[in-house]
Amino acid sequence: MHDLQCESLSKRFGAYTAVDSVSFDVPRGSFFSILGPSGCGKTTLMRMIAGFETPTSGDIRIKGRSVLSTPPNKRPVKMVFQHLALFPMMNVGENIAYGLRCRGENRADIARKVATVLDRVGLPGTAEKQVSQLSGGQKQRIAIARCMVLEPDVLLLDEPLGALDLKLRERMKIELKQLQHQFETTFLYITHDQSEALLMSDNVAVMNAGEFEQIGAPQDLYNNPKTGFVAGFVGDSNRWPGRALSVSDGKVRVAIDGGGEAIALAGDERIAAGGPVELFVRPEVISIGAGSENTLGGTVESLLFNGASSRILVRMANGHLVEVGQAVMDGSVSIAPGETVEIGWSRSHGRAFSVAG
Amino acid sequence: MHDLQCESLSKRFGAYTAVDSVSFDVPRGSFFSILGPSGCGKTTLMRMIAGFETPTSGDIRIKGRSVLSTPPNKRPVKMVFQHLALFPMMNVGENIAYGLRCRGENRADIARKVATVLDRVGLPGTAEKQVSQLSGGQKQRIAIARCMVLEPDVLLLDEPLGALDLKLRERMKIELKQLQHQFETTFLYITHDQSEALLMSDNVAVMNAGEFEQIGAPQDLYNNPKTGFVAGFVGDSNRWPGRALSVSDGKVRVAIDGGGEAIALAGDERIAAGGPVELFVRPEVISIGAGSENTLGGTVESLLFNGASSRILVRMANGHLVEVGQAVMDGSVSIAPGETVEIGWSRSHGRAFSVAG
Amino acid sequence: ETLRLLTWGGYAPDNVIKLFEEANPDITVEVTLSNNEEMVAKLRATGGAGYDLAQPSHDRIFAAQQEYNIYKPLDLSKIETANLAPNLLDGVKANATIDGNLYAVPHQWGTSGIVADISKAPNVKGWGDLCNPDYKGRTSMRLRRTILLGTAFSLGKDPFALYGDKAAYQTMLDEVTEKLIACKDNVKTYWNGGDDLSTLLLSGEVVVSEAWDSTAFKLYGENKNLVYVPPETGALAWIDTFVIPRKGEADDAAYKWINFVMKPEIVKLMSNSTGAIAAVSNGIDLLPDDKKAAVKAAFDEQDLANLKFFANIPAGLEDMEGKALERIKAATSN
Amino acid sequence: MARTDIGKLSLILLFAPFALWIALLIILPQLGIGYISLREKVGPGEYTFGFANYIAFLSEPIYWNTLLRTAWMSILVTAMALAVGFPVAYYIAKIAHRRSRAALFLMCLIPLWVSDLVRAFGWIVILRETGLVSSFLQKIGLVSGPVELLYNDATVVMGLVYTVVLFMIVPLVSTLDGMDNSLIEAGYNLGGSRFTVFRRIVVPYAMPGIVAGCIIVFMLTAGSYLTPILLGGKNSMWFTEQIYEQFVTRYNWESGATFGVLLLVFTSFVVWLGLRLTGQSLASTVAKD
Amino acid sequence: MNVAAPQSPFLQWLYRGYMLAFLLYLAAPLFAAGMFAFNDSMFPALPWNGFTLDWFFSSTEPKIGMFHDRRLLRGLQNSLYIGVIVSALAVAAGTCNAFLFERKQFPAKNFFYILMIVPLVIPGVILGISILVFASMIANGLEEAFGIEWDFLRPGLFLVILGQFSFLTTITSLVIAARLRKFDISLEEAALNLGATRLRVLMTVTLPYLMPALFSAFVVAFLVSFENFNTTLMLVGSDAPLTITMYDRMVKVGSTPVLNAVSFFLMVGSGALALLSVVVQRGKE
Ligand SMILES: Nc1ncnc2c1ncn2[C@@H]1O[C@H](COP(=O)(O)OP(=O)(O)OP(=O)(O)O)[C@@H](O)[C@H]1O
Ligand SMILES: Nc1ncnc2c1ncn2[C@@H]1O[C@H](COP(=O)(O)OP(=O)(O)OP(=O)(O)O)[C@@H](O)[C@H]1O
Ligand SMILES: NCCCCNCCCN
Ligand SMILES: [Mg+2]
Ligand SMILES: [Mg+2]
Repeated sequence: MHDLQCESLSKRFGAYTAVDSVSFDVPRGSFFSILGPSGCGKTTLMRMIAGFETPTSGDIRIKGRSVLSTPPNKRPVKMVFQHLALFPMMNVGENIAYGLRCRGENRADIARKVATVLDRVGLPGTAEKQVSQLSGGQKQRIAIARCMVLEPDVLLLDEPLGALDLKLRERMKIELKQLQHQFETTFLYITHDQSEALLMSDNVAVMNAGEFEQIGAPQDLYNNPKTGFVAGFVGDSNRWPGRALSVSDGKVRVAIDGGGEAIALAGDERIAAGGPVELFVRPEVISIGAGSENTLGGTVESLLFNGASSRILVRMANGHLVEVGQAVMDGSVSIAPGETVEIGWSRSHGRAFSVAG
Repeated sequence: MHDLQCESLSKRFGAYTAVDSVSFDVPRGSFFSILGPSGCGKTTLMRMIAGFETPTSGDIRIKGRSVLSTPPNKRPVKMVFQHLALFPMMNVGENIAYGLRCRGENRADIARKVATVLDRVGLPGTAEKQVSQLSGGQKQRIAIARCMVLEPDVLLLDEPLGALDLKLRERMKIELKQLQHQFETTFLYITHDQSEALLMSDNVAVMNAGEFEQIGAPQDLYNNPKTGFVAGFVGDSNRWPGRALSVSDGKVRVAIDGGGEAIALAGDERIAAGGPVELFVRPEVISIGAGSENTLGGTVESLLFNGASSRILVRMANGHLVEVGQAVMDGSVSIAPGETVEIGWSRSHGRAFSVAG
Repeated sequence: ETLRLLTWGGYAPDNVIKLFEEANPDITVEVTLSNNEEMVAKLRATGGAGYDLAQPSHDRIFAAQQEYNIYKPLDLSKIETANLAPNLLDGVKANATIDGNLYAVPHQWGTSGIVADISKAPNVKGWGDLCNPDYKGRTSMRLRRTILLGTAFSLGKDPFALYGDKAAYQTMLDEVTEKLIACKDNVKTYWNGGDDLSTLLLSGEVVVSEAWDSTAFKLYGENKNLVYVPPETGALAWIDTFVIPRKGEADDAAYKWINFVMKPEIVKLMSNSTGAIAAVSNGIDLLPDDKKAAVKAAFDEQDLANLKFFANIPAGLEDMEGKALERIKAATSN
Repeated sequence: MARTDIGKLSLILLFAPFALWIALLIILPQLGIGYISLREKVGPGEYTFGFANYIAFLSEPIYWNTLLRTAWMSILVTAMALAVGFPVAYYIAKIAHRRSRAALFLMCLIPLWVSDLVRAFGWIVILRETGLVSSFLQKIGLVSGPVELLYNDATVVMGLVYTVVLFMIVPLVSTLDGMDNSLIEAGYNLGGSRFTVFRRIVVPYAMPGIVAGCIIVFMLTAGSYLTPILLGGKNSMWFTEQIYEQFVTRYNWESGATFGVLLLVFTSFVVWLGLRLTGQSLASTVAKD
Repeated sequence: MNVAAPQSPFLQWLYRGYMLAFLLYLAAPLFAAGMFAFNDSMFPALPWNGFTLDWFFSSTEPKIGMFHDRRLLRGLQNSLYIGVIVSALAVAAGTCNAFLFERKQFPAKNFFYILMIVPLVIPGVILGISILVFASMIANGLEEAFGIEWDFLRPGLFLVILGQFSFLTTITSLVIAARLRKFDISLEEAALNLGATRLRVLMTVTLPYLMPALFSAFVVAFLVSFENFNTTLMLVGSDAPLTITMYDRMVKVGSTPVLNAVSFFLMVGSGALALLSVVVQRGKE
């Protein structure tokens, strides 16, 4: 059973297509993310679901029923806004009670429900507080509580962590996921931060220029990207332009622009010998020293120490800069800038995608 | 030869000590960072060097000469401000020329120098642009160019990446380092983001509550923290309170609060048997499965997939939550939430510090 | 019912209003203070609406009515004309009758002349003394048409005689203008109303000034050195009248007011407030004692005989005078 | 579909009051005085159309002298208000401590809420020959007799500066308040002297506020009535007074309207020129917050 | 260290001295005008004849205190009446304008925006005369053509209200628009999303948010209306507001200290009102 279904949903602003024939289904109770760069149409998509934009074409169904003709204040989807949009002139309790009051529920019920939901988000007894007295993380939770008290079929979240600072964001990622578990409600989550999407979601849709490139579980996207865009956007990756020399058995032999050759998995069907391709290799699969299957030579340009995610920057003979992930640089491996090195990786760790044009 | 030397520098605001007897030397041409949490006194320290605050005591020497009595507009240190402080009413060229004009250089020289420095920061031909037309990263580079054109002995940078968005910040980190190489000028860099400090610096001073906790190369701080504060602040770390059972040979046996025991390196000299300690273990050194030296039992609470930096959250029998760094979660290791597991790490990877009180 | 009065400062004292309202409990009186120019301008702007009774001087009725049609013909039968001084009534009738309709009746009269502090300026005689260098920086005047006329007389002209001859009038005005511009240095400031004038004189800042005799009589009560001097060429006499604006809405109340303030006991109160002489037969006798004394001190028989009543201004001349005044005002001096 | 209809309807509903206000109370009345100003009086109640009123204005030096005098004194007052107000605004926005800042600002605003009349009246009480200053000077023996401080141009300028300086300070404070101190610090850090920083950073930054303040102050001054009349005495012909005289004393609406049009056109021209010279626009200065 | 401040103690001292002198300059005429309200004399001038409250409370001639002076009280009443009506209208229109310019898109918006600001830079006298002339043209036209008499188009309260409204609306529009601009539109969307109707959103979210601005716009409009002279002067009929009454009194009757008493009363009143508006504005932010 699907809580939310979108079918060939499109939205055009004048000549500009912000959302281009997007279809997806979100199963009941799951955490679904839409991940894409800024301006790709995520917010527009969400606003159509919430009813703030009218789709140019396509259909939106909630629990199987089309909501296209339902005005925004009648739709059973609630939304957590990017900057939360808590009402500053109401206290916490009033904020949460707002939706219930609009429904005309009686005072006693409202008070009870408010208390319950505050309990569930871990902020019991804060009903009388002013919004401005809350910390960023607490506001976040109140914004969610304000929606959840209405027991929506789907909760929409538009980059809700965008405004928080780094440390808090890390913590809230984990907390959000826990809240979703607790409420067992369907979450539709928008973000441009791949780590948020990967960390929390059951399924992620990667969006680019109004279209969905791929939908899948986080591991799926990370390990089996279906397009160059996904390979580049989800997780760090080295990316080299080149040309397919030969294709066979799902493997491509790629001549890297500037020199050097490598064998990689063929990311898509359109790859043909002689055609332009892009080769993606993640830093963490590259190691110093000749690889069993792919090897390239270069010079160490600098060492970027960053604890567990340190990198070695190697300028390859072909001119490209390669990030090599070297888990620990505790001095046990001694590499100095200027040294000539070889780097290598296995063929199943590289992936080539055809380039249009 | 040191470009910048501070000696027992202190600054008191009324009864409050913002900077407390700080001493350090920055060698010529090096990249020196000061890393510390918000409010620890970093900006105050930098403002003293720039001449905007008068030290309560101590001395500041640039190229060996004390600058205490030099007014701010005569000091050979230039500063990149947190929000850049580009002059909005001047275009890019005028911004850069400002300092040269103040010096009274002639027009031709100024024009030449502005063009050169714009070239060097990779923005040739932008002199006529308005500041507001630049992107965040370009503004950043103009702010640096505006200082570098004056060929300062030391360039001060106060969290210059703080205002940029995530992706841009990543890119600028690498770029900043390259610019410093190019200009071969001494950089004094302030940040509260440990990854910035680690990635770019030759030396980092970790600052806390007005004092320097430790000065050292990035690897040093990461691998051999001298205080609990440094261990916790530099890089991710699990942190458990406990009690020292016995100390010998630089090793401590720690009883973790709530249950369990572990052996770790003694981080400081003050550790004594029976005294309270904190045990620090980095996620990436913990693995699933009993360790050779330290082992604890627990239940998998959730899997946080995030590509190369994925984590497994394990709730230990003693109630603490442990982050376990598991490099790749590509399905090859099959662990599901709810499973009972053992986790382990080697004794040289844990570090215990005494706790005051 | 409300009676909206458009009148001069002091012409509707509170005690009179109170008595009137006691006598006519259904009427409330509302007062707007004004002067000749403003009264006409206001009524012109409103087309004669907004007020129920106004009090311009007798020379401001004819042209204004002819050009702007802002007054209503009066019904003399509703006014107790027996109370009025016949000579003044006739004078006003002569001035304010158009097409057989009478538009005004007299209320009070007085003169414009000079007031002087005799302790400091004992020898003041006429309009010319305002420009006397002996009193440099210590004289004042009101920059309105009165001073033009006064100065003309002092220069030996008779402006009223030139009313028929625009060109000659202009020549005379030019001469007067020149004289007054030259005189500007001598003048401390131009006063605007009774208040200015009083403060200037009482404070001693000014020792010789053009003045309304009514104000001067009030000042005499405060300081016996401040004496009204009818100019040797004759004081300029004005009669402030009653007119009913064309769209007045309380004619009955207006007539009631006119009759009320002409009652002898009220005249006394009124004259006490204004200092002017009521247009009733024994007007001077009804002045309060101090003012009566002031009048006696100021006028002798000859002065009274020498009074120059303002004549109706023919259309067009007023513009010429206005320009002359502007010129004087705009001229610079030190 | 229905939503766009609602949008259109609400646009019309919101636009209607605006249109009525601007059309009925601003544009049509201005056209009205424009129309009246083109009317020539040929006799009692008889009119033709033409530029006679404008020609009369041009051919009569006292009229355009008054206009020029008004304009020039207004510019002087504007400049002085800027000179007097800038340090005050700068102090409030940049130097005073957080807490005293609000109090200072409030203190500066209090005279704003008292009518022109009361303020002018206050000055009269202080400056007249028998006023406070004169008495004081006599008491301390600095002068032998009373001194008259009213009725001269200097007093008019002083009084006008008094009535308008707050309109200079308010926009200045709000722009200077928006200036980050780090701009000044950067100015020094890059080698600027106190003067350089002021001239090249503070002043250009405050420019929108300066221009906004100057426009408002200039317009207020040129359009003021009470202060020049009450403090100015015999020499103080002010153009608004001229207009008032035409309307009220001379019953000459035609030339009053002409003067009105001329005042509006002339002051607008000065403002336009000021905007041109400083490269600002009305919307970016006066209308800002 | 505040780099914006002068660094040498001498200059700092000098600057403070300047500020003090400036504040004295601001206070002087107000102080003088207020002070003589308590002088037991017939003239608002020295010498000081002792303290009295007669100019406020006395009911006997010659010192009629302001609270017994019918005309002043009537002027005060007119001022209040005009002020309240015109402020309410200006706030209402200003609110519409704020929504129009902050929320709606329409052709030539910039042009209309400039038009909205223009009344602020038209001298008050000109607004007064132009409205007077325009209203008279209509009134005369109606009278001549149809014999209809619309007396409210003649000088009087109605025209005074229109005249003040014509420029106060710009002020209120700017004040309200400034606050509306800071309003996060997603608050409205959030309310809508939580199930509120449009009207309810307006009443429970948008207007409460605007409240401080509406309030201070009202106070500002009221105070400006209260002290307005130039525009009102040209439009006033028989119901004169207090400033006009005072002016008439000053130039046509004589300034007894009762005018100082009124001034003092006004200063205290408007000072309190201004303070109140600041406090309200603060409290809500
Ligand atoms: N009302 C509108 N009129 C015209 N274009 C619009 C409108 N709303 C959005 N767009 C355009 O549609 C595109 C998608 O916008 P949208 O806000 O959905 O992006 P987004 O993916 O949410 O980006 P971000 O991550 O920055 O929030 C953008 O190019 C935007 O400029
Ligand atoms: N002028 C001042 N007067 C009083 N206290 C001050 C002053 N300037 C700074 N402080 C205090 O000194 C401490 C250190 O401030 P500082 O700005 O140096 O911190 P920081 O390390 O730069 O923090 P952040 O990372 O947030 O910029 C803070 O507690 C601050 O409140
Ligand atoms: N030019 C005519 C003057 C009329 C004066 N009336 C004066 C009344 C003074 N209280
Ligand atoms: Mg978005
Ligand atoms: Mg800082």
